[in-house]
Amino acid sequence: MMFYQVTFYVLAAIAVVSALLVITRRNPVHSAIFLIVTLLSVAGLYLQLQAEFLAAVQIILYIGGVMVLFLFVILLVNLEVTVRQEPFNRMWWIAGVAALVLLAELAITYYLGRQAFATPVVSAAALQPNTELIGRTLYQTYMLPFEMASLLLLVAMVGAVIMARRR
Amino acid sequence: MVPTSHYLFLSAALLTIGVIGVLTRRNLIVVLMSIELILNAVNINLIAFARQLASVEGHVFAIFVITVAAAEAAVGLGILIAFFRNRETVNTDEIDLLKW
Amino acid sequence: MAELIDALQPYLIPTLRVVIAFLVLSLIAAAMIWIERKVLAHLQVRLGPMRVGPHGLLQPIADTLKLLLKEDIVPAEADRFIFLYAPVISVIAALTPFAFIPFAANDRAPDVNVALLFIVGVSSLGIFGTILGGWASNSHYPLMGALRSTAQLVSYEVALGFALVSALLLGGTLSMRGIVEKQAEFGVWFVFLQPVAFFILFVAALAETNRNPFDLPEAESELVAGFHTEYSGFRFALFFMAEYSAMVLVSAIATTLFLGGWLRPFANTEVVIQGFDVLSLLDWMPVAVFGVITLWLLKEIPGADSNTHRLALLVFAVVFGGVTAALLLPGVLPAVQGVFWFLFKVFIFLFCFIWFRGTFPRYRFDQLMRLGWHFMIPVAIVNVIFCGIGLLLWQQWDWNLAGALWVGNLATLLVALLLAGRTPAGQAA
Amino acid sequence: MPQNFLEWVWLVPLLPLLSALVMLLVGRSLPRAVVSWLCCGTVGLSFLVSLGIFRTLASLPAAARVYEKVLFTWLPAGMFQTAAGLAEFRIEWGYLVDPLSAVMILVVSGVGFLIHVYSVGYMAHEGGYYRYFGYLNLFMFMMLTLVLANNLLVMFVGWEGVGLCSYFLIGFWFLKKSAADAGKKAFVVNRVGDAGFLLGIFLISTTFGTLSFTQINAAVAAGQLSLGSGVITAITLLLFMGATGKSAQIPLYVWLPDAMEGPTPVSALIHAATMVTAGVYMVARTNALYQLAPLTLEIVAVIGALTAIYAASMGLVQNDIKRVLAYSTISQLGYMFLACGMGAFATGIFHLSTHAYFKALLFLAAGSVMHALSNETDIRKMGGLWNRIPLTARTFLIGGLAIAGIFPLAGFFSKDEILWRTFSNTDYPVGFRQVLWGIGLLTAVMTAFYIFRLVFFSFFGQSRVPREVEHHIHESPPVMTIPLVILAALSIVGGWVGIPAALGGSNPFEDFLAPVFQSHAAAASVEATAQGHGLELGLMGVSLVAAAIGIGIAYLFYLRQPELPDQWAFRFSRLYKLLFNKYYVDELYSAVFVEGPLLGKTMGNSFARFDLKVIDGIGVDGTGWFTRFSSRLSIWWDTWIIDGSVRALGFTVRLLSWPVRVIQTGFVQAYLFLMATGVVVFFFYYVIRYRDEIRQLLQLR
Repeated sequence: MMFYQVTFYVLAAIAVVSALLVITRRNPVHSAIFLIVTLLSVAGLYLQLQAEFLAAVQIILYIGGVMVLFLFVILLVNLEVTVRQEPFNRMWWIAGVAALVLLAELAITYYLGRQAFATPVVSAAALQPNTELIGRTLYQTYMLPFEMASLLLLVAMVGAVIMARRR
Repeated sequence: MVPTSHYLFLSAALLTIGVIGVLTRRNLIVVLMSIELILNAVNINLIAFARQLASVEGHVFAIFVITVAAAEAAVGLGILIAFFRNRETVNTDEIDLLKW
Repeated sequence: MAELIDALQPYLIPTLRVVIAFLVLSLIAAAMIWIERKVLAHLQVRLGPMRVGPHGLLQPIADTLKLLLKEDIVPAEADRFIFLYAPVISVIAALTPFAFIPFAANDRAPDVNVALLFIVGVSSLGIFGTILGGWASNSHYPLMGALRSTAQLVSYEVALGFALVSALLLGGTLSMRGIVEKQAEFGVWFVFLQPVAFFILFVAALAETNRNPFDLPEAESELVAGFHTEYSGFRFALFFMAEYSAMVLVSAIATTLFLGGWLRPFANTEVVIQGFDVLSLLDWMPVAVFGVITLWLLKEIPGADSNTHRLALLVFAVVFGGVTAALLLPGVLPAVQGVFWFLFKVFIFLFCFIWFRGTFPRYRFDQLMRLGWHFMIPVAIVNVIFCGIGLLLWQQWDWNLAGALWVGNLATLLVALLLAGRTPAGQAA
Repeated sequence: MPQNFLEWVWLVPLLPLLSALVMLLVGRSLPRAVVSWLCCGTVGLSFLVSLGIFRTLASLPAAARVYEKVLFTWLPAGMFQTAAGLAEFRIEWGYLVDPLSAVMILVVSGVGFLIHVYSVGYMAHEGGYYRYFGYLNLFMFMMLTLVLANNLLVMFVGWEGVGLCSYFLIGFWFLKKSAADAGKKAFVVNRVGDAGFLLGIFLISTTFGTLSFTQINAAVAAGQLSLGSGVITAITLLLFMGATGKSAQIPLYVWLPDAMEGPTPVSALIHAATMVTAGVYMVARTNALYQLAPLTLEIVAVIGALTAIYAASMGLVQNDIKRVLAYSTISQLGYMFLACGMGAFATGIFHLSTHAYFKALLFLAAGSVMHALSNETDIRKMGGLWNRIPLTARTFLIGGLAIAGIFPLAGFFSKDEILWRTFSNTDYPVGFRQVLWGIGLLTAVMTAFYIFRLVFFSFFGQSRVPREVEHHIHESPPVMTIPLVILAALSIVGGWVGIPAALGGSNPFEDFLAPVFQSHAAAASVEATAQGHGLELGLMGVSLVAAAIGIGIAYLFYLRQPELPDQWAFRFSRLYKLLFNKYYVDELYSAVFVEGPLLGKTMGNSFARFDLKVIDGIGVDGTGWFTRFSSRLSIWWDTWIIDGSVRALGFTVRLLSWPVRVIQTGFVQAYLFLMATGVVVFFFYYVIRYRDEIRQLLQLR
């Protein structure tokens, strides 16, 4: 099982590091690439957590869809100036401090509950067959939210089209 | 097996990074990307707990989150393009009309 | 150490397969270049490459050498890192999926239960190679090409996805193996139950692989060579290979989903004449194919131009003859049946790709987009709906499956015709 | 089957909702006749149902007059921390029928129905007919929900809903900029109050662990909170803040006059009869809490009295008929709050209902006048209409008499009840209540004055109608006049349900409401018997005289010697201007809250303008007053007191607007940062404060 942990820590490290790169690169294209790396390693974590379906969705939707959209827009809004400009705004340090405090607080909470969040005793097959289970839950228990989500997507699409349309 | 708490720490880290990005970056596109980071942090939590509780509902909610993320990205980028067309910039600190 | 091996076990096979796929596909790509040029030439009543080797048989080798030996230029203003690694992304995205495609019943491909999703997802990552390569070149034509191909790929991925969905509905699973077995169980390939979906899949595949009539991203007449204008030498070769691997990949997917994967035609029907199943003769198809090729090579030897050509022909003949002989060894034939049929179908697909390229004129970009959004996607959606209805009728009110689905298909066609009548894109289609 | 009607209570709000949905979905394609019949029909039906409910309720014994129907569980949100330990937070969508809500639904649906019918005639020639009726019915639904709600959150839904509908309807002619702006203004100003209301709700839920009225009352009855404790004061003050917003009290009244941009029936229904009274209703509904907070009651009383006289004084000089009515509405609402502040909630509700009748009547009649004069609202362009549009004129006169409080019309009983309660309320020190009573009386004079100013101006004297309008003056169609007549009848007899004991009546109205307002109703009646009827009768006489004086002045000014008003306006031009420009409060607000966030330059300008006007205004008018006695004194007064005070005012305003200005950078990430900081702080607080609970909670897994 040694190997399992190693994979986790490697993936986690990749995720965090490239996330940091996302918010520090000046060039949005580089940020996008590192974001893709993060998303990929997160997808790997999903695989580890027996969520194949989610991993696939992550790859198709997030990376194959959303990120392409991002890159596309970056190319459309091709701004050389941003590369030369100061990437952070005036209040970066205070905001950073606040965020770090938030991190500390989360850490404290998790530390308090570390026994509760210990290794689960669940059998590995509990979430299998993954796709079928998700399908049933989605279409039976969560029918209404599912429909609402589709409606939301529709609205978002129309809205995006309307706003981005050249007038 | 890796204890759930480690996943939680990871997602906390990603969340914080995302928050910092949202709060501090000037480039609107990067801000949107940071939001995606935040949402991913949430998803990691959901999935990790789904494993711990052996319930697939976490996955379902993660799917919803991804849906929302997609919608958010679409609308956000739409606004961004519309804005860029008017102002020739995507810097957050040049977008200050809220003042009125 | 042993446990490390155990842990790595599930990762080893895919990695191995990817490596093999890389080798095989680089061969196929090379061969494809030759075949494409020859076929196109004959479609246009030309001879095509004749100089290098008999009938230009050695052309691929020459091309490959040339590409590998060429200088690998990086434009001065380019974003170096991305420029260098964009082609790699494309290749990886195009090759990885082969790890999950079962080529035969006796092929031990990892049977992931979301295999299809993975294949589609990973192959869709190829876009990044294109778009990043185009952007990193920091030059106008590549940028335009990248934007175009991104738009195109994103648009047609939707139609592709929906076409796949109807096959999934029939197969009732996401595992490639499972889908093929389902077709074996039904005793009919899905192409005969879902012709419309198959058609959509095929067109979308053309668009996904930037082939004619959708090859706008590299439309020579408009933007020099699209996103890989600035590329040369080895990296250009990588892009090239990625493109052909992508073609092979979509062909493989289509074969698996609609043409019954490794199944022999008429796998479970018999035409018995005097106690002998005529159709079982099809099992001898591999021998026939390779034998014919060998004979043709031998026939060419006398009329060859020079001794080197004769030598080359002889070598090829020996190779193919050897293969034929090997097939005749006991036990080999049944073993390779699946792989043979699979590749056979794939090659038919590839031939169709080339054929289209030789036949159709290129779309204008806006026509392309309108076709995608106003025609393909609606039709695909409608088709999925009708397919679902058909399955419902089959399961709930046990209609005849084929009948129900065919009614659905006809309805879809009706919708398609209405759309075609309404939008100019339809006429273009 | 007496219970039956109570079973049907859910129909009351549902019917209008149905027709609203029909209108807003497919209304565009329906013919006008269908629209009118459908919309009026549903409202009429729900009126009938509420009538049945009322009768059923009345037939029950006084103790049993509470019926709560829970339709479904709306928000089952699980456990949460309250002051009383862990409690389960679940909101049920239910309707509570008791005397109070019964009376309210009767008034709302009744007046609403009449106004619907009237609208059929009034809006006949307008575009967006279906839209208008759709909004109107939606409003009815929301209002009835508000009134029938069995807990504060459902009430809040209705509360916001009516606000939304009023926004729609004020801006009904959204192509007219002033209308659209007025709608926005109403919306924004109401947000301020609603924020308070919402905070109050939060505080209640964390204090009592429930939002249901019955449970809250039970908790109060169980003595969970001590009299005048800080929490209860805070809660009631916050709730009252909401009330000031919705019911247009100082300082949040500014939106109501502008709201007159909407169609007149809307002004009648929403901005006179029903919605604006929601605040009063809410205070009455939560009276159990208010009775525990004497401080708040005192504030309510003072605000009410001040609003009453303040708005009335502004009404004195306006020339727009609808605006005058709007200010009069505000001041009447002030009366109601005065009553509530006196703990005489029943009296407040009584005045609410009578006011609903005669103010709706006045508005509709005014609308009819406008209808006759092709939408002329300036009274200076009217006059001599007494015989041209007889029915409208007479009904308007009746309304005027009623609001002026002439015996035996509706207004008389309710208003005098309020004044008497104020005068003789023993909870307050002697000087205080007499002052409030004086203010009320002065207001009564003003009321009589401005309402009859309207009457004389528009119906008597020689006609000042422009030629082109002159020739097609016409009485409105019966579909409009019939509701007028009915409302006129109601404003005559409406008060007779509350004839006080002093006049030999037995005030059945308040007895009916008594169970809702336990303690104070009892106390009040005790007082009544204690002090005997002499005082009450005397007060009645006084206020009758007051009304007569008001009418007399109006008569003198506008019929006998029409030149007088102009002379006075000239002599006290500063005062006149001050009143006419509504004390420049709009300018002040815009200076502080709208332009305040801008940079110092505009600040400086706005304050310069403000100072200039008001210093001159009050200052010079001060001189005007004091030259009577001594110019030197007046100079001293002017320079030191007036200017000083105004400068102080301006300074404080600038001071107050400073934090607003600093925070409003308009820079998105700054706002986000504030949000994040909030999260951090609260999270920190909870992690520290509840670490043990968290531990336990997490161990449960």
